[in-house]
Amino acid sequence: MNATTALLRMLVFPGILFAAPAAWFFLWIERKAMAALQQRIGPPFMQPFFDFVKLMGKQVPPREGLGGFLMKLWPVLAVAASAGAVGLLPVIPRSGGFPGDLVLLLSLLELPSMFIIAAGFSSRSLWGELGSSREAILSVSYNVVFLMAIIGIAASQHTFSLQALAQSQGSPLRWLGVLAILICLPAKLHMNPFSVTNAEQEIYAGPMTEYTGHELALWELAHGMEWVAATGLVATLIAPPLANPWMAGALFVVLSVAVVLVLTIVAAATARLTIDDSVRFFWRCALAFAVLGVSSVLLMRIKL
Amino acid sequence: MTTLETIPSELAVTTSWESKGGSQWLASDALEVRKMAEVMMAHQGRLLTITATQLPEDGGMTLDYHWDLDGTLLTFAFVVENNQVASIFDLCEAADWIEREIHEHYGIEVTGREYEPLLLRAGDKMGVNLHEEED
Amino acid sequence: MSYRIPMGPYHPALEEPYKLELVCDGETVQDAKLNIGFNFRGIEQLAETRNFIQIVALMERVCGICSNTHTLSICQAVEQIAEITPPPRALYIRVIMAELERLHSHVLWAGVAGKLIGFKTMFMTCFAVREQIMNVLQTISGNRVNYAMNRVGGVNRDIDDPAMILAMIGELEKDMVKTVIPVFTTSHSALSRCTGVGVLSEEKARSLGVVGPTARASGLPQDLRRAAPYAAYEEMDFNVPVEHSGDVKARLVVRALEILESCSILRQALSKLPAGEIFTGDESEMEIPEGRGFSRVEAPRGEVIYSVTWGEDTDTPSRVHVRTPTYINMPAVRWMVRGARLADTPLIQASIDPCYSCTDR
Amino acid sequence: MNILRLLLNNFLGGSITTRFPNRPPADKGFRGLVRYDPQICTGCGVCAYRCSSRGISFRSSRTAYTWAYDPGQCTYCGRCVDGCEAHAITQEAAPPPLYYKRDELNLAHTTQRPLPPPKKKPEAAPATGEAK
Repeated sequence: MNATTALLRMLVFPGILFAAPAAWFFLWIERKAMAALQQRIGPPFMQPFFDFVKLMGKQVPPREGLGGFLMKLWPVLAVAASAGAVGLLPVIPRSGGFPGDLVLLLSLLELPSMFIIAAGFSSRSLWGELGSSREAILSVSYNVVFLMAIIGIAASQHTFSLQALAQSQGSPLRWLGVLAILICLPAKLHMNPFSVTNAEQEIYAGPMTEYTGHELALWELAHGMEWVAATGLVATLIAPPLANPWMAGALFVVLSVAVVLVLTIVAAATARLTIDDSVRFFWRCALAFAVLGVSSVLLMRIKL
Repeated sequence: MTTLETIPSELAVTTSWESKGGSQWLASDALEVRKMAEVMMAHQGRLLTITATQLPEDGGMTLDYHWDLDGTLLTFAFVVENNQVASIFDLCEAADWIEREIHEHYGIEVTGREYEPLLLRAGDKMGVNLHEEED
Repeated sequence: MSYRIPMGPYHPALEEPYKLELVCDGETVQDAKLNIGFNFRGIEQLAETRNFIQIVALMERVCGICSNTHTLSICQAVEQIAEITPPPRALYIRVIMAELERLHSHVLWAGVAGKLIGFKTMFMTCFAVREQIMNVLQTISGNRVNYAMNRVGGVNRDIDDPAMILAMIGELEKDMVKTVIPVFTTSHSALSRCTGVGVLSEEKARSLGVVGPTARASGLPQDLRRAAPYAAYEEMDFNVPVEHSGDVKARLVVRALEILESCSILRQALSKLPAGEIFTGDESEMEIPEGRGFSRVEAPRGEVIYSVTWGEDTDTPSRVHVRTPTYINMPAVRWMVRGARLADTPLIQASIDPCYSCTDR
Repeated sequence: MNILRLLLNNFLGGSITTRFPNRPPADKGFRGLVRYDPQICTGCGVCAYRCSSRGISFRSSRTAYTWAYDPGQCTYCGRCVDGCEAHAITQEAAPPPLYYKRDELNLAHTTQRPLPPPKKKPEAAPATGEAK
């Protein structure tokens, strides 16, 4: 992958130019599916885009000093990080990539939640602080499971390259890893039952409480791109390798949407857990997957 | 004798219950607020509310304590003297908000308890609901 | 870390303005302080300027959810003073309206509880179920919220079509038994938010004098419909559900069982509905004598008491005192939230089904 | 698994909400805007006496009376309709329309009192005549 193709991937496809509409599309799918499960009409197709435009046009109160600067900075960084994560996805086979891009994808996926924590604390709002501390506790817990799953998958295929992972065949350990990732995704995307960070009935919007206008619009966009990147990662891992690039691209989209629907059904079917129940759940999960993962790795070693 | 019939004698009152307007009434000069609360709490009565009424033509205030005893509505009628009345909050927790409201709406001093900062409204004007004297 | 967290007067979890000041240690609540009065409208004072026809419409505005309770209470209190007995059909219609109101209030509460634990699907389901009841109420009375059914001496409108209500009850019971109750009681995430949360012991409940479902969930079997029957409740056969654990789940269970009991009361009332007049007396010639009247009604949230004094030779009352259930239940929240998690406080304060427009009057 | 069945039923059942301008039809007994028929009105003023929210005002003199209605104050309780013995007041069976200007829907109607027929109240007739 040379500099030109890398730049094209970052900026055009599947980078920002593709990622922003995709983010809105995924947000719409989530909202519409949620509405369908609750006997509602749901928002029109363009609604997430309209929301974005409307927020962009709103006035932002002047914020002075370093705190104000940081509050402006975090959403921009969050958009950049999640757009980069989308750009790394191997949507079309043999489109490039480099060894170890899985590790970069993981860190880029992790960054938005770091920025959210930072944003909550720099907003100096009580609700922001509470939300940020919740997000911090939660991300520590689910990331154990998340990283264990990714490392397990990568170790089972002996590669840290997304391209290679997309091309290789599935294995039991890989399916186990995908399951673990799916369990972590609601927490990563602030969905029920782990929507403790932005639990509006308890702490308003949590870290986002003080945000408005274009800054909030950027947060929304970053959130949508996180959707694209996270579901895209799952789609990459479960998609069977296909030679035809069009077929592969279509399959990628279909699988991503399917993941969104699964997450929406889970969110519609559950109430919000409290933060301590969520943490307890993830540590139990971590234990279970650790036992399963280690034993299956051992089994494979014995077989080999 | 039922509990209802023994209550007047326990309160050392010679008058007996009078049935009026859907309630049993007990009014006597010998009635004491705190004694009433003790007896009613001992019989597992439930304090419903206290009705403060401002009598016309500067006739002062009356306080009616309404209790529930197994579905019977009991009313003890008092005339407020010196604009103050003894608190029953320490005997009956249910009186907390009711006494505070009466203090704030009608300016009656409820003695023997501490007030938390105003329950119902900001400002320090007491007796906001008293009728203004018309000239 | 010790926080002082203001919850309200504007907060997404509270439908009405009031302020709960929480002293928190991390995510654990140490103590709470309550401030009310943001909604004060001076209805008790305003009532002193209204005649016996107008006061019914005024008192209806004390509360949006249990508006029928307040008109029923004021009418009963005035009937006490004027010594009027409404005809039997009117008493039955009052029971039917009161129970329909209890149904819609309890279903609404279940929806709000669902929303507060982040269970939006439950919220939507409950409100969809409630819509059936609202439609029936609208068909009977001409309005969804303020029914204007009661008048001194009877009711304003007749029930022409009991079959429609019976059909709705059947649907509602099916929805409750097959959908709402099983989902609430089998959903692991919902149960984990309700069980053992916001406990109010029987002893504390007795000393605080709490009323309604809050008291019944703490093991106090008090229900005015049973203890001091009004309207036609004496002729109804029903159970008073009582739970003993005193937590949010108990309050949920009590309300769920009450919904089913209300359905049964409605069936009885509709099948026994006597024929005849729906009101007595001609309002244009009615005069209210001097006197004092009380009325107690078991509202969906608990006991409402009205104390009405009518002056001599006047067409307006000289004093109307209203004590609403939330007024006596709300101080209990302070004891419920102590030691609870911050995330549970919205649910705990909602578990008594608070109504601040009633409380502030 | 009850919840999944509920979700499936919801999904298959379709939506029960409607988009904004659509409204569910009102029942025929719905209590909407108050309508007034001056032809039937006898000018007794009971409606104003019964109105709790002071939405109806009634001013009367010897020669004319004015009935005025302010929907902004009306609570649609229907007490005026119940009390009108001549049935001059009715209620529309539809929710009130949206309006954007204050007092846009206000109504006021002044009726000249008819000269009383001389045979019924002979002593009142000269009085009215003098006023004119």
